[in-house]
Amino acid sequence: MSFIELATNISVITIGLSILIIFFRLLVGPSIEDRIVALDLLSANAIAFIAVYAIQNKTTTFLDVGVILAILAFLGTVAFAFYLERGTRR
Amino acid sequence: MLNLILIGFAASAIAPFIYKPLKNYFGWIAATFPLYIFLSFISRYNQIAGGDIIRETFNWIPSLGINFTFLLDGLSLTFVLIITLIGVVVFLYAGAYMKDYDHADRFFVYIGIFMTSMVGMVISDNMITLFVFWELTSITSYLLIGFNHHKEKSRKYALQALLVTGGGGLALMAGFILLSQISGSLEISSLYDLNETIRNAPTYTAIVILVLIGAFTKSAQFPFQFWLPNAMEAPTPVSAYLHSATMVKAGIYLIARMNHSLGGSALWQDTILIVGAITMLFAATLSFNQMDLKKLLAYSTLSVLGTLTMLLGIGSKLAIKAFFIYIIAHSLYKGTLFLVAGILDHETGTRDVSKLGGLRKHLPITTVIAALASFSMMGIIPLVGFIGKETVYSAILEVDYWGLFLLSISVIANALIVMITILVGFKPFWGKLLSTPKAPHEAPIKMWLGPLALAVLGLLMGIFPNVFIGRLLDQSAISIISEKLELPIKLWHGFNFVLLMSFVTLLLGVGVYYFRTKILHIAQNLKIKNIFKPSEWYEFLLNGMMSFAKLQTKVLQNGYLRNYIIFILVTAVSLASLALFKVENLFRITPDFSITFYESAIVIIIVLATFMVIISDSRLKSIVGIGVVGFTMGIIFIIHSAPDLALTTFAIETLTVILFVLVLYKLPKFLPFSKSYSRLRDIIIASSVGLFMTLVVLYITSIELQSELKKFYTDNSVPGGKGRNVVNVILVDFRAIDTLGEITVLAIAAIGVFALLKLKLEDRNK
Amino acid sequence: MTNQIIILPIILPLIFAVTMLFFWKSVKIHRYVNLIGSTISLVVSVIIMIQVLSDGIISLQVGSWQAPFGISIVADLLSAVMIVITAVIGFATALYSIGTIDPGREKFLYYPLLQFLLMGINGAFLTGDIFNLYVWFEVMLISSFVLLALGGTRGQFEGAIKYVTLNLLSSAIFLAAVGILYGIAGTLNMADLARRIPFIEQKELLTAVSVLFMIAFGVKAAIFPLFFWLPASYHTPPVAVSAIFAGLLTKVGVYALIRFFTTIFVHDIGFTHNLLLISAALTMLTGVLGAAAQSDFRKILSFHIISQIGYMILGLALFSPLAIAGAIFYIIHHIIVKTNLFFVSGVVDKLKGSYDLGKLGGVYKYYPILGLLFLIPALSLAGIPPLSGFWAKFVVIKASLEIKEYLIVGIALLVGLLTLFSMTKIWNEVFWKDDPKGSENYIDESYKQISTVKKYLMFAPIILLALITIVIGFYAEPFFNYANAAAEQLIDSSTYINSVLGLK
Amino acid sequence: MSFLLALIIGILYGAGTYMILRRSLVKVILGLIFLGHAANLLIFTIGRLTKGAPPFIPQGAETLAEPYADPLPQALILTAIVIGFGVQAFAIVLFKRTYQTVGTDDLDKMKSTDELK
Amino acid sequence: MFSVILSTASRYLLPLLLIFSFFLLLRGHNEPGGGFVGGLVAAAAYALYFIANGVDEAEKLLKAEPIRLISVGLFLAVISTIPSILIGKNFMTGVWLDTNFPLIGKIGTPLVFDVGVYLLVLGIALKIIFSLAEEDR
Amino acid sequence: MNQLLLNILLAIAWVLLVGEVEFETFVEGLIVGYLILWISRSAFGGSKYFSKIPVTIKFILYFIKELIMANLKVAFDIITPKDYMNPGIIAFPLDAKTDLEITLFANLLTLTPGTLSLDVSSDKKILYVHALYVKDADSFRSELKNGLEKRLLEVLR
Amino acid sequence: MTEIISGIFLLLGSLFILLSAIGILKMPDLFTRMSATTKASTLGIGLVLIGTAIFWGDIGIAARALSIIIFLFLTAPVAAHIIGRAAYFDKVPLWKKTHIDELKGKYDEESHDLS
Ligand code: NA
Ligand code: NA
Repeated sequence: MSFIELATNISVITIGLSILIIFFRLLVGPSIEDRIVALDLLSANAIAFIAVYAIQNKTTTFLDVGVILAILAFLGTVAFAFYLERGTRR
Repeated sequence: MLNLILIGFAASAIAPFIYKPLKNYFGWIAATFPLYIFLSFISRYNQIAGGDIIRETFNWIPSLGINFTFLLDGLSLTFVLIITLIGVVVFLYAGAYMKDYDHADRFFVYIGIFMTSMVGMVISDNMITLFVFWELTSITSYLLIGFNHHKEKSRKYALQALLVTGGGGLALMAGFILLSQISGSLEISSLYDLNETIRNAPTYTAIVILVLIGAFTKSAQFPFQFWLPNAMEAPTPVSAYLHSATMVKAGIYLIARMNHSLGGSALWQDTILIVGAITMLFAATLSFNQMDLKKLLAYSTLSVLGTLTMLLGIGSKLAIKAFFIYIIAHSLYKGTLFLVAGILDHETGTRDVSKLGGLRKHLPITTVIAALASFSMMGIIPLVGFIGKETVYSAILEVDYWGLFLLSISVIANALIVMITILVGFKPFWGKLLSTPKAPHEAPIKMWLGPLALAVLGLLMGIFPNVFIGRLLDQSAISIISEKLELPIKLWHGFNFVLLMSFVTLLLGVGVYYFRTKILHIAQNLKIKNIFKPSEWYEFLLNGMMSFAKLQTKVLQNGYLRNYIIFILVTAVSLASLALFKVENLFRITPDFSITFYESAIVIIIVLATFMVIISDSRLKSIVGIGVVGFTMGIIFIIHSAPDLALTTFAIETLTVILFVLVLYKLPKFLPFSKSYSRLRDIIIASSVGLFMTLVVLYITSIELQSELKKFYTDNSVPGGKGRNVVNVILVDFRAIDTLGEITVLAIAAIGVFALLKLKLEDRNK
Repeated sequence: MTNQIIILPIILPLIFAVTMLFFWKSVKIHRYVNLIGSTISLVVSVIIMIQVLSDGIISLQVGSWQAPFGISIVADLLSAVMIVITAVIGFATALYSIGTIDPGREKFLYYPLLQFLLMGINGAFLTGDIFNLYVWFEVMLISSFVLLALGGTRGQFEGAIKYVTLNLLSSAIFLAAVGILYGIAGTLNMADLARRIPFIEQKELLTAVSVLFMIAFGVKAAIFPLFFWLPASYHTPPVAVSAIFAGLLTKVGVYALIRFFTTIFVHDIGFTHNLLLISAALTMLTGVLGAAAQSDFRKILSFHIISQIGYMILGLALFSPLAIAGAIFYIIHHIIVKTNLFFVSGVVDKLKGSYDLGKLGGVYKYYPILGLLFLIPALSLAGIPPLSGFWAKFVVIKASLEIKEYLIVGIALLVGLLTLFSMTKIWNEVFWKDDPKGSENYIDESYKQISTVKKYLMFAPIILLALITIVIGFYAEPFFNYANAAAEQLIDSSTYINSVLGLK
Repeated sequence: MSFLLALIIGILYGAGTYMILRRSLVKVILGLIFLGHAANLLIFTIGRLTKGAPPFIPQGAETLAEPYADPLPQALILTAIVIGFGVQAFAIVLFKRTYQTVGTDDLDKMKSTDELK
Repeated sequence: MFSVILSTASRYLLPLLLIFSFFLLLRGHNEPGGGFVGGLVAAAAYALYFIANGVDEAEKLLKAEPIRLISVGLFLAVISTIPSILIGKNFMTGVWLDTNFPLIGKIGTPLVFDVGVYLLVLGIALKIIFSLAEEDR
Repeated sequence: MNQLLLNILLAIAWVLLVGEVEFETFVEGLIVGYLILWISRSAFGGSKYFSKIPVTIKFILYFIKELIMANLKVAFDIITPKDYMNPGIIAFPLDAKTDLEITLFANLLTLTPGTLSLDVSSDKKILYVHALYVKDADSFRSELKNGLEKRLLEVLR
Repeated sequence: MTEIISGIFLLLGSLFILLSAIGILKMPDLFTRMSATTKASTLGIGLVLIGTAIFWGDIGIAARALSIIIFLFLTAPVAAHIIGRAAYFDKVPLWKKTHIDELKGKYDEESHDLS
């Protein structure tokens, strides 16, 4: 196993672990904002996962998905915030 | 003959256009139409009486063996002549009678179509064509019974008649189809030599029952007789024409017509005989406490129809002879008396016998007509009714074993008919003058001319029976029992037992008339209740059907969406499992259990997120959860080499979130709606759905996929599709039309959202 | 290149719809485009039918990708007649809509939606690819969703909720079934499937997936016990919409059932077609009893759709050439008649302001022509000869008797009688009974406001469809021959397979 | 991973089924979304899985060598996803308008069109 | 919801996202992307702008009525099918120009079709979002 | 001027995205960029745009340094069990005037670990900042004023 | 050589990612979580992407990686800002040790105007 293989394997596990931890935060909240932040972070981490996975599988086509994911995660978060603010306005 | 039928329908259709301007002469004009048909047919009288059979065929639906095959033999000619002759009288009469009715033009349309259909039916040789006309008579009868449709009773009884005869019609159709399967043809004439084969066919019993149900319902035989008295809601010309002279005889005609091919078995003969006899007696007794002119006549008609059926059941030569004479005689006098009842109703404003009396001075012609017809009906020499009754008695006497018994009930029934005759034909005219709602006045000529002609004809036929009936009799009999009668008709048979019986009948009838209130009283004291009330069975069936229908609909169509869903899912899963679990090695599939760390992470996330959505008490939490599920799906797609799918999934998920966000804050909080029982039920259903799908996936993925498509797409993507993204080439080239449909869906959805949000109409049905 | 024409019934409605969208603010243009478009579609469909009659099955490989790799569009006799009938109904509805649809709905793209609906329906009838069929089903469904909810009254919404949810459920089942079938057979082309299935070993799996298709199409066709969405919703939208739904939508489900269970899934008739038979019986019964229990004009008609579907399924289930011919004949007849009955109900509603039998009455007295126009389709539906419905029923019953399914004959006959009962119930209450409002000739305000031209447009399609009913009834031979030929094509799928796959 | 995916498919179908059987409209929508996911994943899995070899032909090449993922299920799912989205979007708005009109999202209070009079 | 920060960010993100959406559209035939995703990203750009600046601003920015985009999109999709018929090929057969273009590769009717998809998707996403947003105004 | 610059930038972005450094690609990018600018022209007021490139680069370097330092600081706090945090929400009076200035400042502030720009007052004069390590509000304010804000405004003005 | 540099970046990046994940688990309230961890994550992802770009050594890939990084750096703070602001409106509780709150009472409940 070359260094890069080792590095990617470790990275995948580390990122996977992080994702699980963040997901735990998403599950427990407590506030809805916590969950949204967690969701945002999840998608950001997914980008990292995709990048490493692309190296592991020697294909580059996945990276574009990362760009989109970044854009959309942001939009999603904004939308949630938009919702939350409207909900609090009287 | 097809021309005549077509002319008949066409003539009926123009009635509304010419009725108004010609209202005052309409009876005369209308009468020319049956007269024309009558003349057309009577011109063939000699030919038919000479033994010819006229056959005409016009293709209709040859591939189904359905054609307009018309066959004119003695039997059908007899019926055609009765139908059209009485038609002339009734049409003329109706011209005057219906004058004060609204929309009398519609009346003539119906009755015109009716008459044409009736003619068509009796001359049809093709069973389906016959059935077509048969049903047309039912429908026109419905429209005519309900002619006074502002009255609830009219509507109700019209429907009753239609349902009973229509239901019988359906049975008849099934019988016909079964019958045609034996001969391979729908032509009745093709069955003539097959009597033996038919009787030995396994479907014979079914055919007999089905055909007889058709006949019995139409001819109001027990236990279907109840619709006929109720049909008296119709205007009187209808009662006279349809419900005494013609339509109700269609069933009798059918039995006679099919006797040739279906008859000869005990099943056929006995059924007809017994049902006929029961109807004869039962109907007559039902007349006992009636005071309505038309009801009285209706019961007597029923009794006669029973007698006619019984005669066919006896099936001897003499019986057939009696059948013919009686059917003609009855058509003449009963038609007449109905029309007389109509005159009384029309001129005095009541049909209640107890309110009528002493009208002879005011209605002298009617009195004469009534007397003539009544004598015939009572069987008094020298009217045709006398010959009829004599022959009937003689035919009954011939029956083995229980001839005497049949004769005695026949005498009782006829005595009751005598009583009815006195009530209808004499009581209103003789004795003390009773006051009536309208000042009595003789009817106009259009109303009495026809009845008078019929009454006189009854007299002439009695005196010269052979001139009018005799010649056709033999030919008609051939059609029924395939042999000639060779029995001459005579008015006078000498003093014999039968004459004695006629006399007894008359005496008994008069006696019953005088003591009828007392008899009724005794009967009531004895608590003799009529236990046979088929009309109640009808009500029971109808109400039962309605209650069941309501119950069923309330249970099934109960308004709960989830119940509908459960129906669908449970059906799907149970039936599909039924098929799937036949697989022997289904549970021996060994899936690939190798799992990497991130794969297990994915499973954990997607499963927990799913449960988060399910158990969540807040909408937003659910949305977050479903977002996680969606994003995880995207990751699964990436891992398994589907970047385009992942892109799309992410995009769609985000858009869905935006949508929810825009929509949701107006929606209420989740409420804990469901009970734990229903939750348990839903969990069971949900688990079975999930389990089924899992099994299917496991099973299929354990099989190798044989597909040529995968290779074709990658091979042709660059040279043919000019693209390296095979998925995209599939979308915009190989399967571009899918995408065209897909974007159409999107466009429609957008229009829908737009319209839903912007268009807010007032709710009219609030 | 003449086979290119068979794409037109799909593309033309799209072109018309797009044209209307370009002028999306002008209702007038919509009306004209819709009317002219429907006429063109009608002509094109008839040409296609004539061509199919003379040349046999026509197939078109879209994008020149040979089958089974691309998508095949196929017109056999069954498809051809279905698109012709669709065009007829489209044309009739075009006229009727101008007469009856309120300006609010017209403004919100009612006519483009109508064309989209027709596009989806024609696509479903013409495609030779199961996934493409899914796509057309969805086009049809979403158009129907919008048309159903367009206007936004409470009843519409409540109906639409059920309609939408249950139809989406069935779509999900359909989609899963398509996926599973691809996973087993490795192809999506119907002809290719028909060719491959006999050689597939996993017969049980095929049967299971065929059941899923049966359920998915069964929901669309509204058979027992999957029909609940129909009575919950069909009486809620404007009547022109009800009418086109009633005529066409369920028939797409029936069409799909016929297509799949004659061409593709005939490997286990003992199981699949018996299921269909049981369902047919229960569909007929529950439908007709449902109708008997109702007292709303359109609800009665809605339930009768179900019971009549039972007859069509019966024809399919019996799986003899005559029975399938009967089913096809039944479809043709029923589409015309049921659409027309809804049209009539709409006129009555405009006239008297209600669909409630209790509130209606007195129509026949003053509008005998309307009465006649009701009676023709109503009696036809009830199977009164010699109207079209009689032959339909006759053939199906004849087929059942030939196969000795006596119980089902009994049920079919009983249902026929109860249908007659329902139709006369409407007749009694709406036409014969006096108007309970008491006034001699009560006419709803809204009717008085309708211009004469619109009234003509309202009646024209009713008369047209009534005439067709009569023609089919009195001149049944060519229709029946056609149905027979179509049934033969279905039973012997080899011509279909060869034509689509370009085999010898 | 097809075993795990089979499991996930089952769970998604189960969840979807359970949710569409709820009384609240919003939950029904969520159920429909689940069913959509489930169906897509089903087609995906049944079309057989391939890791790390997307169906993209390298620049300059004419075709691909095995193993690579079957592009057809992907294309089908793409179409299905998009269609599903269109329909869902409409359904969501429909449900919202229904809530506004009827005044509740309790399905048990939406039975009027089925009621027998 | 007004926030200077979001509003300013959205102004600068808009062109970035739009260019990315074009990129996805044109390149989709060879790499991940395509009309559908491209259209959605474009819609995302406008959606972001709408959330940050309100629906009126967003509609002003778009200039075209979304329904117009939908009809043009559908129109392009339909138009792309015509050349095949004109040159006597089967319906929807791809017709290509011979020259190669950077990024896009060959230009042909499938590309026109994809552009139609792009516009349509953009149109429908915006129609839905704007309709909902206007509802609440 | 700004428009042209932006257009060129977009063209460069295009070339980068395409990954083919060729003249045609650049021209393509210019056309696409022009289209986009035209489409989104009303999004821009009259603000200046990237004029001081060297200062900018210097600033970027400074910021990356800050970013890494702050990250390490927070990371340390996370992995050690003891909390050193002293959080508070501070009102920070802005010198930044234009929307762009305010936005950039607020965002860069957020990017530096330990601080989070919560909101800008409606009159755009005060930025409210949540910070992890605030001993006292005034020293926090002046540190920020002389650090990030000053350097940023140097770049922007 | 590039593989080793790339590997180091990957490991470093994933380490930051893990740290931020632990942070989000450990931090006491929403604001501290956001303030501390979002950027750690951003930095970590940035490092991973740089590693990726180095690994492929392709300008197209590098451009893509760079665009993700730029985009993340542009959007992450904006996202944090609007979530933080929404959370404040939503009365998400501050950690008990938060000793200064100069925002308190500055919002208009009706219009969300901030003075
Ligand atoms: Na077959
Ligand atoms: Na694509």
